[in-house]
Amino acid sequence: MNMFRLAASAALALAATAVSAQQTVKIGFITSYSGLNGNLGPYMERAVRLYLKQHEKDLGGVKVELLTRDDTGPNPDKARQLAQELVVRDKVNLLAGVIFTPNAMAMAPIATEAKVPFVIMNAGTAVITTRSPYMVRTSFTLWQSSYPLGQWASKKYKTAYSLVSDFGPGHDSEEGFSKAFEEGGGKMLGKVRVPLQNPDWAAYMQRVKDAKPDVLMVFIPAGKTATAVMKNFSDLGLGQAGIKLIGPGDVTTDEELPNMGDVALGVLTVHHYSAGATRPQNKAFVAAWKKEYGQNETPNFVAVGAYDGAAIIVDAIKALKGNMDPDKTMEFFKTWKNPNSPRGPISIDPETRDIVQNEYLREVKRVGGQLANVELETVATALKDPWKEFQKKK
Amino acid sequence: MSEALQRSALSLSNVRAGYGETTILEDVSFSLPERGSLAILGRNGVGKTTLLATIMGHTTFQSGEVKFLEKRIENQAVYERSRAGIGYVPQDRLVFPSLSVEENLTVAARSGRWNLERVYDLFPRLSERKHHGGNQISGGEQQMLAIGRALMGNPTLLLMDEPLEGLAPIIVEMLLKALKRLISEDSLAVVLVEQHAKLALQVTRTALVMRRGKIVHEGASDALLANPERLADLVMAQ
Amino acid sequence: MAFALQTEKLCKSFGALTVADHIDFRLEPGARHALIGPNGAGKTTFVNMLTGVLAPTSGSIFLNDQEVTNTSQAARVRLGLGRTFQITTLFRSLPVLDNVALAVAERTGVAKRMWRSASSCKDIVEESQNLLGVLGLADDAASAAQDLPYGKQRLLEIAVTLGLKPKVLLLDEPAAGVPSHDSGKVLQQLEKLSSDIAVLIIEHDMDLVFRFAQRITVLVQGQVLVEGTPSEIAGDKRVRDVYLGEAHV
Amino acid sequence: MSGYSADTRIRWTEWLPWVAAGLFFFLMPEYLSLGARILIFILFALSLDLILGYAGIVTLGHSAFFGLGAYTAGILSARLGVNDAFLQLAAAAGMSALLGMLTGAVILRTRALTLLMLTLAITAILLEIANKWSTMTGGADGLSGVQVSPLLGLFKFDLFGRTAFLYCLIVLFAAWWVVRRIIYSPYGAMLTGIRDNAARMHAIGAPVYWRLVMIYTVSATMAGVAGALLTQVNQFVGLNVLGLEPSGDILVMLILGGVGRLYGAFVGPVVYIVVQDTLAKQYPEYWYFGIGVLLIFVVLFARGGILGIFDKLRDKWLSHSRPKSSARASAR
Amino acid sequence: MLSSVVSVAFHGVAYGMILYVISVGLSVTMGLMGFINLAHGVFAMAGGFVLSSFMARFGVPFPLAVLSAFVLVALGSVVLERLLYSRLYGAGELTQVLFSIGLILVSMASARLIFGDQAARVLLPDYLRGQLHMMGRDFPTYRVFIIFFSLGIILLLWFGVERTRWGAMVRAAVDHRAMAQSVGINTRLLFMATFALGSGLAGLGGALGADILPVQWAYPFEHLVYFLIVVAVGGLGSLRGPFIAALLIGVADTACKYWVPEFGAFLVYAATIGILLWRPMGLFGVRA
Repeated sequence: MNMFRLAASAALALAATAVSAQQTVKIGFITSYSGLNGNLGPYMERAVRLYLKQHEKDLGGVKVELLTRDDTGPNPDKARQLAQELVVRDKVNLLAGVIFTPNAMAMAPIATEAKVPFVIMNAGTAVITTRSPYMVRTSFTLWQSSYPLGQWASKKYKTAYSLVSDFGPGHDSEEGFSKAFEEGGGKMLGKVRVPLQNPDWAAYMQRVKDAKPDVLMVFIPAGKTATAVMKNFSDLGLGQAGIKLIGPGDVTTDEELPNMGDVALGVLTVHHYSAGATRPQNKAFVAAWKKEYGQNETPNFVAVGAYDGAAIIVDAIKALKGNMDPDKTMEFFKTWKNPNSPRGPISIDPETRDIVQNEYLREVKRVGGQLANVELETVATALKDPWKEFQKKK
Repeated sequence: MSEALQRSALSLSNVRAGYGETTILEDVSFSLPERGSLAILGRNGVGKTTLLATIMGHTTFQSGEVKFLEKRIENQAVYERSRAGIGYVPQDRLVFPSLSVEENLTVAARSGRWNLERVYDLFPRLSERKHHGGNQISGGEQQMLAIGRALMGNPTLLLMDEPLEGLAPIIVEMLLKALKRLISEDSLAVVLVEQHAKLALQVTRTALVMRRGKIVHEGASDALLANPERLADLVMAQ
Repeated sequence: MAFALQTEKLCKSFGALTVADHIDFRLEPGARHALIGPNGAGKTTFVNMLTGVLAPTSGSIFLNDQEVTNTSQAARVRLGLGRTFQITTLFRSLPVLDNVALAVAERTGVAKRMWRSASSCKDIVEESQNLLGVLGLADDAASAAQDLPYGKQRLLEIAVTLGLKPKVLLLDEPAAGVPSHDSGKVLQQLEKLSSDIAVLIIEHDMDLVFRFAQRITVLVQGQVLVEGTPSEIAGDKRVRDVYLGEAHV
Repeated sequence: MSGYSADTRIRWTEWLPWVAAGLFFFLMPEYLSLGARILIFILFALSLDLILGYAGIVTLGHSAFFGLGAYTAGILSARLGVNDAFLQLAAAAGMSALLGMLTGAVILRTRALTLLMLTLAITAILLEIANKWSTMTGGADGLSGVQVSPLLGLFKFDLFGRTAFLYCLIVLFAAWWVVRRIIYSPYGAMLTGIRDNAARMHAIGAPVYWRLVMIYTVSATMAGVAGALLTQVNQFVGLNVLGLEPSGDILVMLILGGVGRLYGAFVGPVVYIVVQDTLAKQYPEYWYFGIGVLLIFVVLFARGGILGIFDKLRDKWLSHSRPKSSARASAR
Repeated sequence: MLSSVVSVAFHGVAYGMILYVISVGLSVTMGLMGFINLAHGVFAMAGGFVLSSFMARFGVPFPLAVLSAFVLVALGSVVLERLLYSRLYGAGELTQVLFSIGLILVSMASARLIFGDQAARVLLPDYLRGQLHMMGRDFPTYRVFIIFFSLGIILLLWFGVERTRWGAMVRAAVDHRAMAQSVGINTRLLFMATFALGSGLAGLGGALGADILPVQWAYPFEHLVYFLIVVAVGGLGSLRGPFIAALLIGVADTACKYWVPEFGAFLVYAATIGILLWRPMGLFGVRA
């Protein structure tokens, strides 16, 4: 084995000197490993590494170097400084990553000024991609999931209440949902915005319960808060009171489901990705993930955003043969399509550089003894970010 | 005489002590036999309180030797000295205000001849006040409580720092009687620091006079009591 | 009849406990006056009322004929009342010179200046050095106060207060805790104090009191027992009794 | 050492930070944005040292002023279109000074835990306001769209951070000069007096409380300027400039360097940020473990911080080379 | 309206109880030992993790797991007290603040390394789930349990402190430490035991409250401000003060969220400032 490796690398080295100087594409990868939701960073990095490992051989000898940096949570000035360093000092060809909206916003001017293409792999506030022509997003927008959610809900329910975290994505979700819900003839009984760091949910849940809506739409950033919300929803007996819990997929993220226990059963969400989806591309993705990181590990929507982010980058490298001229790269990005993403067919909207994807209605069910988001129907196909569409009309 | 053959309850030799780097006691040596009683006299600020605090372990010990029942104790913790049998009645009484009178007594209790009943017998006033808070009683009662508290630990040596200070004459009379009873009836060694020299000399067997951290006189109490001029010279000034 | 310091019927009680009971006290300009009394006589309370740390229950205090009963501590200092502390209260980590200079600067109003360097305030530094010289501390100017031997710390305590150029100086046990061989030095320095200053000394060391004071007031249980010259006091039987513990007034 | 005994001439060692900054500018041009960040935190730490190190006020809420300065500059540009760097700085300084004076006047009458909690609650309230008043502040998404016109109409804030670095360096130098003057002034000496023994300060007639309010205001002003610099350099303000975390961070930085010694505020942020930067690259999920250990180590074994360690080493070396003086010291 | 008042009061009290059980130890640490221990939340976090890992990995039943949280955290705290805290008794507040921040950082990183990123998973036994119906309203069973159980613990604690000799010793040591030693109390040992008890209670509170305040590695920092408010507003060295303060905060926080959610935590902080300016030593404080 060792002998083989040695021989292989020697051959590679020979080949490199023989053909031309081996090319390296450097990616400045900024995500959150510490601080609030520091658990999401590792999902992002693992997904990118997994994709790169799977497609190393397709790169035609171009090396990809991932320079990982921790922005320590919603910490925009830190993110900006890291981006600047990556661009100036490490001379990266691309920037990528970013969990949090403010961090992405703070990095936008750097991407513009330095002309470095910037692949956003998570941050989901609609407005982000308008901040720099060098941004492309492979994740989602909250409007994409919340708007169809509202449309769907307005057909089944009459009254609704919304409960969202008080920051950009939360506001997007609230607006997207209520716009669609009201357009469809439903009535919003109330909207409440909750601080990001919030200890006890009981008061809000009680408030909702006393308002007696048909349905409660919840958006909170993925993670432990989602679990707390579920628990309180159940503890206060909102379900028994006839209130249905729905939301964009962040309420029932795949990695938190085991923590939630049975309270999550029956929760309906609209999202672009479920680890439990049965499409073959997804099964292969989940299997590869488990093989790489352990049987108890499950990818989530952050992982798939990053996985497709890695895909767009690898495809660009292949297309440009490692010669990453920023404008050419962006041109390539704008027309990129992938019919075989784990989440189904996706593409980039050339006008907005934002992701175009399907949205699925899912329900939490027990599958093989474990809770999973089971896709029920496709509520929107090849959906562009609705917010940007509405902005255009204005 | 026979006292010389007796075991000493307390003996200090060449003790230097103070607070931090400040030295207050310089070269203090004396010895007190078991069941003896000693008055320490001197004006304010000569180191009497520091001397008691040093025996109890509250000061910075700099050099010398402190023996209690022939065992060296200068390196022992305060609570160990207390448990070994030294009782302490501090100058400002330091009754525990958030404890009731009875709790003040029981918190310090160790088994022996002294118990609640005997302390209440010695100070009936405390028995009447047993459910009062430590800060809800008069100065005289606090003093009784401080003494009672020390007795509850069943000490072999009792250190008392100005127990008669600032009390009404009638209380002083009462306490003096109690002190006499303690010294004569019980097999207890007592060190009494007192500004009221004559009162102190009346109840003790031997006396020390201190000045500026040093012992300037050591002798029998009654001799000093009988010679007021000498006493005045020693205690006041010259 | 301007008295440097005067109290009229000064009373202080804590609840039922009276610690100052109609004290009438007068300090002549330039006087060398001592206040003595057994522990618990109320000396500290009296001093605290004079300096403004405690408010009296009733009665009044005058400083150079000006009523100061309700003026703040700082204002009394500006009116010329300086005090030293029984327990050494120095700026322990600062140089000896600075201990004095802080007081001098405060008196002259320099202390609130932010924009010039302290060590270039020649007048402040010089005055401070002179004061240190007067008290025999000139050689120690650069040491930290906490590194001085205790006797010298007591002198520094006085020097700091002298930096305020007080007209009335309250010395609260200036020799407390000073080893015996050093207490003479403290007295020597006290004797050199300018005669413009009225000095009230609260002291237990009778050596010191009798050698220094021209008048002595004896305080017992919050009341003035007797006032007189040292020889009068030394011969007074009541004083003797108080100190030896027979009399309970 | 400050005060009347001090030699106030600038020693050659005091030029070292500036020489180092100059060398840094020319030798490590790719690190300038990190450099600017460090300079800003040095300024912030310096402002904290003024009240913590020189006046002895322990606070968990110094970020209130830093954050207010940052938001003032940001709002001025992004909402009101005022893009002049110096106007932004001046406005930030003014707002922070005002807040410093008002809150100082209220809280400086208290001590210990109460003071600690009041400072903490004040910055928490500002954080709530910044979070909720999103039309002005951008809320949790942060305030983007901040612009700074080229300095003096000539120097644009460039991608490499050259202008930013030099600009921060000049502001820091000015602040250093001001702080240095203050601590060597009678006022500074008076502050060390308060820290050392407030009771005695009262007894020599100093209006201690007002003096503290005054220095608290000065310190708040400087912290506000530091916050404004951060906004200008980043062209962005986020909620992370307010609350307990930045207050704790700056406290930790200052302590690492050494409190009450002026240059501790220079050493601490450099070490903290470099350690954080390095550890975070190696162990992005666990870097604060290292910071925590460092902190505990400093608290247990090196109370004077890093500069304190240097002092001790120097003293040791001096006492070895001059055995006589140490003999005299121990004889006393 | 009336019924919503009942609900708000109920949830507020449940939240307040958890806050109190966690914070009372901090009040004791600061009041008795004069140690400003910002790292107190570490013990609560540890309690939550003990509960969840004992239940999830070893199948320990809920009551036993809660007990283990108390015992293990108490024992663990003794080690910390001996190794680290005891070296800093009597050090300045700044030193203690920094030390405890350091401890928070170290324990957060360690917790993350050991337990990962997810919140501690607590699966309540069936008998504690569901609703109780009273007075025409629903009350979550678990919160009812929390209120009564905490109340039991609190009464036990108060009884211990007010009525036992151990309690008298603790109060004596708080009043006059040196004098307490002079009557033979080994204050060092007493402090250690009391510290362990306080930490154990925090562990217990963290475990019980894990369902309400999710326990995750960032826990000690996230909730620190609330613990501190409880203690500062309640007053150091008092048992009742923090109890009142915790209930006040619990109810006020819940009421604000219910009626004026747009204010967020603003009112709680403003009230804290108001109370501390009105009574700098806290509502029932015996020392500043």
